[in-house]
Amino acid sequence: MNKVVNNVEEALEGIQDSMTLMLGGFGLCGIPENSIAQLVKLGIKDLTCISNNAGVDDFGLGLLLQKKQIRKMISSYVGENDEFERQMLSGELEVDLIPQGSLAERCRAGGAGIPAFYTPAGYGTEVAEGKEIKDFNGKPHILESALTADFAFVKAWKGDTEGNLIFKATARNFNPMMAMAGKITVAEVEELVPAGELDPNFVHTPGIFVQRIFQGERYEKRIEQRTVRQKS
Amino acid sequence: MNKVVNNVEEALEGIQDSMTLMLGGFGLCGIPENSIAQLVKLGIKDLTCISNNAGVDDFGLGLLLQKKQIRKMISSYVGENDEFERQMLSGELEVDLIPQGSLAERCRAGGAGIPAFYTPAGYGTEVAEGKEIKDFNGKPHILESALTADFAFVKAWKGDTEGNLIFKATARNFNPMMAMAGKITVAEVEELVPAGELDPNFVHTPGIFVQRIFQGERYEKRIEQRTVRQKS
Amino acid sequence: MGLDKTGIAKRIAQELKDGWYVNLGIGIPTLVANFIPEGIEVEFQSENGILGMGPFPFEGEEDADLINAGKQTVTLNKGAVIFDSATSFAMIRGQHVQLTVLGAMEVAQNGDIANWKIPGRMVKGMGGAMDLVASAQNIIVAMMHTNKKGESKLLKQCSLPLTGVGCVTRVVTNLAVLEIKGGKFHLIERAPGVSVDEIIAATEGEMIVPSEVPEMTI
Amino acid sequence: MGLDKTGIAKRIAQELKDGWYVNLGIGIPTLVANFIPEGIEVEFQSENGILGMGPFPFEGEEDADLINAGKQTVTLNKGAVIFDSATSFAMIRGQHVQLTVLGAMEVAQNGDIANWKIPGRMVKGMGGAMDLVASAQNIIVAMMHTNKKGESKLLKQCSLPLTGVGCVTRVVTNLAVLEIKGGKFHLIERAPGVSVDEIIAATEGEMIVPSEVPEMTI
Repeated sequence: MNKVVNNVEEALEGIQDSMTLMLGGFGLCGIPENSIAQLVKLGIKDLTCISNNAGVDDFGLGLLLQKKQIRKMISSYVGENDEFERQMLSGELEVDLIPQGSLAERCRAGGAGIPAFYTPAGYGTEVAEGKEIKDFNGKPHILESALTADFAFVKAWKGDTEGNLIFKATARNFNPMMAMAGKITVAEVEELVPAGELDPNFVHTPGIFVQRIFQGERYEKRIEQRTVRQKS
Repeated sequence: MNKVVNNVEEALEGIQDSMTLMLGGFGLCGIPENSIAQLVKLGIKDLTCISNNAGVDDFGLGLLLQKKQIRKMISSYVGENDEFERQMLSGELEVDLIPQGSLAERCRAGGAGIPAFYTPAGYGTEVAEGKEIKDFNGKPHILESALTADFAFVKAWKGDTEGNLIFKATARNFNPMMAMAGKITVAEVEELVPAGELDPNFVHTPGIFVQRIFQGERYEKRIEQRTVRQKS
Repeated sequence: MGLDKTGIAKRIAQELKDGWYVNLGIGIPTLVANFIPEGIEVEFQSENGILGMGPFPFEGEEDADLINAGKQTVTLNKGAVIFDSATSFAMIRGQHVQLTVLGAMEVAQNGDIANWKIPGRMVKGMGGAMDLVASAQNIIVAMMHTNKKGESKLLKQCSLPLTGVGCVTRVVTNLAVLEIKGGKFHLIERAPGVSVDEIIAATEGEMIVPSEVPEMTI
Repeated sequence: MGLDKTGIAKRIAQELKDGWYVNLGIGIPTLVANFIPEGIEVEFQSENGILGMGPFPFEGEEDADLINAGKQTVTLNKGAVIFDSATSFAMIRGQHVQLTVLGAMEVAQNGDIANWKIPGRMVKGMGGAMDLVASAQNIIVAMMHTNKKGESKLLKQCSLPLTGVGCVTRVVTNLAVLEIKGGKFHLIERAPGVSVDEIIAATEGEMIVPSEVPEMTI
């Protein structure tokens, strides 16, 4: 089942203003750099973006924020971004903050056909406002609903022509769940290989969750906090 | 964090009558053969066993059924077992049949701290009796609760001293979710390797879910339906 | 009368569309894999954890660790992938599998299906059937039109405990292809050599019969 | 007055037990990893997907694809494992992580914690903190006893929006170690050179003070 498209332009065909997008990555680690660049180029706007973070001012989702293409962010943590702060405080940008574990599970649920589940996270906080509460084993839990997206953009280390993906180290993060939850899931990979090259036992995301795949032209892989120690 | 125990006797220490056990495997594929043999040897009884299937008359969970050690089975499919049928029809054995996908998800939920979730599976059938029903997107779903166990027995291909596991082919099946859901999870492996030998990127079950690990003495790996084709 | 099991499988194979992921149940549905139309690529999902399931292994190459949902030894096609049971049913429940083909004991004109339990008889369990029928967009039932006693299996209402409600979209039997919509069976095609009257006689449920009912081409 | 941040981290490290999986928050908690007591083995979980997180890499060996939850470049210890965010929070929510250490702006005597939001100020988000505090059995808060204005951060009731309710089990500050039970702070130890009166003066919430309060040994 060949999922390969020729380039990022083809990969994003059909994307429109006002759509809901998911974007994999944690901080700047494992983000779909090529797809984000193309979103900027296309200039589509009024987007709802579901992403754990919002990039930094001049990289990642920050690039879309600079161009005011995002109407609403659904994230768990949005620090490190001045333009984000400005738009949020001025009311230009709507922000829905979600506990990180609930965000991950809500994406998985969206892909797995589970419309809602109970979690203890956020009980007794403003996150629980307006949500159903139910006790299990004497402990209150809140009902959280599934998240899905018109397009999900994920970034993998290697992928094959069938759309099977493997991720490298912590660049995995939210990518596998978001791949499950996209109506159209676009995977960009550092290396595209023929079907049969990936060991079937060690694929992280089965190709059934991926509709389009392409090899990214260029990965900057910017490091947010370069922390090192000296050789003694 | 060394999880290695010397043998199957040590691995099952503390197990008692009337406990709830989970046992990985699909049919006879990927079942914890050595742990089952030890359960038979210990002769503990009144067990509640959560397992997708119930083995065959003379292998797998069938061995526990022969010795009348099981009081209740929680499974999705229990064919291929005459003794099971006899005990069930005579009322000696209690049986709770659960849709396979709900069984898998309920085990995962048990391990993931999700006390309940909604699924469409079983709506309008006797599986839904007594369960909460709720519509999502115009479609009715039923609320299913998490499953956990006093002991979970899983079987992996390779494991390291930290309890990290990898499975081979379809012997994976229910093992990863059941590993998550055991208060004490015992992993038996075909090959036990030192920490650091498994690629951190390609571990199926992180060692945090495993409390005890040992290398099984012997694997029969019986085939239930040997289907082949001729070389033309 | 009409098609044999292989014929039913061949007819169902014509329903396959390029790019579909397909789950085939045990029995007649399994045979469908042998008749994929030319020029079409589909991938088979086995709910115990395979996508891209291949044919049976050559003799001597069976692997006890590689079986399908029917517990038969199988192989993997190029590009196949293995996953756990939770992920497998995430695919199914999340509607990533485009077509499910399964057998049935009864199908009702509203799309209800019964295929797992006969009261008073040993119950083997529903396996993955309830998840499959509750989730899939396209559900084709492959079965004989009547049971061993000659009674219709296409009913006004199921008499056996249900597996799923209002979910079956098509039925392919030894006699006919029927679509289910608006709470009725719709006769689409008849098996070679089978008359419309024979199908009407074998169908208990309400059935819309067009003036012209083409014969299947197998 | 009392301990510095390193001192707080050292004292918290004494709470570690052999065989524990531990999640350390950003700031003072991160420092705890440097002071694991001899003869004890613990493993650090980073909620972006690492178990067995190691020290920072040597200069020139940083890998942009290998970071911790604070977005810092890190390494993996032998036997480490990588997983996705859903699995990571399955570990946390499922109580497989034995200890969470995190910072706070306020802690109340009933165990409530506030550490993510100040009304009127830019909100960065709760990240994984709400999942962690709602799930962990042992939650130790590492913080200064008072804020920059000298006001107590150990309160009768939190004034800021909550991160979690009734969840904190211990607080280690620059002045003291306190346990929370029965809706009150219990003074367990005082920092070297800090008097019980100083701790009482800096604590707004109700606090049970035993007749003898031992000094920490760091």
